[in-house]
Amino acid sequence: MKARTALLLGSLSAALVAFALTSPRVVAADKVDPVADAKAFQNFFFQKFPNVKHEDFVNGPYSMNEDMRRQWQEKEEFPPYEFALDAGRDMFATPFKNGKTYADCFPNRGIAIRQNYPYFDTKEGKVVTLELALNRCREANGEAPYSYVKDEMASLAAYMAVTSRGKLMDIKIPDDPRALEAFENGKRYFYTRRGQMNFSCASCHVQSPGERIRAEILAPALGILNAMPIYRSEWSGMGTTSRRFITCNSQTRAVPLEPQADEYRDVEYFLSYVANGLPISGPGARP
Amino acid sequence: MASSIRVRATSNGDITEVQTLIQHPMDTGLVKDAKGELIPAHYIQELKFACNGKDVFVANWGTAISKDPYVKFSFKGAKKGDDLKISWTDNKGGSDETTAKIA
Amino acid sequence: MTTHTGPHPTRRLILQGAASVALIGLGNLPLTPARAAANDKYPEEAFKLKNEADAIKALYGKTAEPSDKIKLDAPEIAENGGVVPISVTTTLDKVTSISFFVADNPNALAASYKIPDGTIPAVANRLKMAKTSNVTAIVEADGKLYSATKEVKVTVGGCGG
Amino acid sequence: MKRSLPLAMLLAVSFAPMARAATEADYKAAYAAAETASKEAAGMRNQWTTTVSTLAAARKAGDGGDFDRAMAAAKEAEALAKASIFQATSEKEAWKAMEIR
Repeated sequence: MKARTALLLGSLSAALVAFALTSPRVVAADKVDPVADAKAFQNFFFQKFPNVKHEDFVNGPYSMNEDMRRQWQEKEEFPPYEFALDAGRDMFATPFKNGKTYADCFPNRGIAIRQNYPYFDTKEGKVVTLELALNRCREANGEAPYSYVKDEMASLAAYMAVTSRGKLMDIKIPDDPRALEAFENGKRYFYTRRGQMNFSCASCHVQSPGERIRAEILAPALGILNAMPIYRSEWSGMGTTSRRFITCNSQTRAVPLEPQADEYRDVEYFLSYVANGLPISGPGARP
Repeated sequence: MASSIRVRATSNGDITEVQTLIQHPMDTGLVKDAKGELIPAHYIQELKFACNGKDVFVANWGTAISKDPYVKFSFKGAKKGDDLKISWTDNKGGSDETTAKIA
Repeated sequence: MTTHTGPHPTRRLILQGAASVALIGLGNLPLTPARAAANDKYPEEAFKLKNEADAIKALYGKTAEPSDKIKLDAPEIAENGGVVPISVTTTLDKVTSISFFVADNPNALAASYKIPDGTIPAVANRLKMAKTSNVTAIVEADGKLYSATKEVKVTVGGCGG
Repeated sequence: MKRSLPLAMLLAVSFAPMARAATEADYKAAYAAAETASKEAAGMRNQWTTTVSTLAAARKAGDGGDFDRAMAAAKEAEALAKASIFQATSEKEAWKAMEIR
C-alpha cells in the first residue's frame, strides 16, 4: 500500500514535471476564429454521422438510435412537457403586480426569439442567457427572481422555445474583444477535463454520441441546447440549460458551479454559436 | 385552476381516437424523499371515459403507471361535436373531471 | 363523487367509499375471485399481489393461453424504466378487457382496461418498470384469456423517482 | 486518450489505514493539509465531489474520536484535492488536444 502511494505521488510529480517542460508555450496567441470553429464543429458531426439529417441533431440521442426514436415519437404524441408549457403560457400572459408583462421586456414581445439567446451584451460585457433575461425582467418589475434550474423558469423558457420552434439558431458575436473572449472561454470550458472521472463535456458529447454510458445514450454536442428546456424522465420533470450543466458536472464528480456562473454562460454561448443554422426544437423530451 | 386532464379526441367519421394525459404524481409508496422518508403511495385508481351516457373505456390502475399518466384508445359510435366526459379518482380520495368536445 | 374539478375535493367522502370497496373486495376474494374483473369494482387485491400468476388469477379467476392474434408493442431497451411506452392491439373478437402485467415489478399487475362494446380492442399506455422483465398483455375475449409476452430490458429503473 | 490521470485517481482512493494508531494531532494536521488543498482546488473552480465528501467523512470520524479512520480519510481527501489541482493545472493547456479544428 505504501508502494502504491509512492507510485501515485511519483506519477503525479512526473506528470507535473512533464507539464512544466511543455508549458513555456502557454497562451500561444491562437487567433480566435468563431466562424472557422463553428464550421469545423458542424463538419465533424456531419461526417461522423453521415446518415443523420443535419436538422435532426437537435433531437439529441433520438437522432442516433432507432429503438429510442420510436419511444420518443410515442412520447411526443402527448409530450410530458405539456403541463409545463401550459403553465409557461399562462405565466407569460399574466401581468406583474405593476401591470407590465414579460412581453414588455423582450424584443418582438418575447415571441419567436429563442434562437437569439444567449447574446453578448456589449454594455455589460457579458453573455446574457434567456433565463438571466427572464429573471432580470422580473426584478426590474419588482418581482422576486425564480430558481434558474426548473419549475417556473423551465416553464417560461419552454413557452418561449415553443413559439420559436423551427427558427434557426442565430447567435451573434459582436465586434468586441470581450465577446470573443467569452466565446473562447466557453470553448475552453467545453473541452476541459474536470471531476474525478476526468471527463470534459467533449469526452461524452463529441467523442461518444450515440453510445451508451452506463444506461444512457449520449446526445451529440451539436444542437444540444436547441432542445432546451427539456423534460427528462430521469428527473421526472423539467430542467433548464443550467440544470443540464449542473447534472453533467455532478456525473463526472465535479462540484457544479452556481447556475448562471460566468463559465456556464460562456459555454452556453459557445455551444449555441456553433449550432447556428440548426432549428430550435425545444422544449424537448429526453430520457 | 387548470384541469389536471388534457384530452385530444378526434373523429374520422367512424372511429374516435382519444389520447389523454393527466397531471398526477403516481407515487408508488416505495420511493424515499430527500430526507429519506418514504413518500406515501398516491396514484389514480380509476379513470373513466363516457360518451352519450355510456362508458366507452374504463382504466383500473396501480402504482406501475408512469407519472403524469398517458393512455390512448379508440371507440365507435360518436361523431364530431359529441361530448366526451373524463373522470378519475385516486387512492387518497382525490378526483377530477372534464368534458371535451370530439373534434 | 364526480362533480368537482380540483384534484382533492371531498376527500373524506371518497375515502370512505374506497375503504368500503376494499373491504368488500377482501371479503369476497377467496370465494369468488372471478368477479373482480366482471363487475365494476376496483380490483384492489389483484393490484396488491406480487406474483403475476396470482394476480391474473385474482383478476380473472382463470389462466391464459398465448395467442398470436395479440400484438404487444414494447421497446427492446427502455430508455428509462420510469416511462416505458407499451401498447397492444388484437384481432380477437368479443374483447371485454385488456390488462398489463410486469412480472418482475414489486406488484405484477400494472393496469386493467375494460373494453365495452363498440370500443376498439387496442390500448397504449406508459408503465414503470423496476428492472428488466417480461411484460405480458392479457386479453379477455369471449370469456377466455389470451396472452402475449415480450421482454423489455431496463437499464435505468423506474423506482428511483 | 490519456489514461494516466484516471489511474492515478484510482490509486488515490485506495489508501490503506496507517500502521500505528493515529492521534488527534495526527488527524488535525492531516485534516488541515487536506483542507488547504481542497480550498486551493475550489479556488481554481475545479473541486471534486469526492474531495468534499471524503473531507466530510474525515471530520465526522474525527469528531467521533476515530482518529485512524479520520486520518485515513483526511489523507485520501488531500490526495483527491491534489489530483484535482493537478488536473486543473495541466488542463490549462491540455484541453486543446481535444478541440475540434
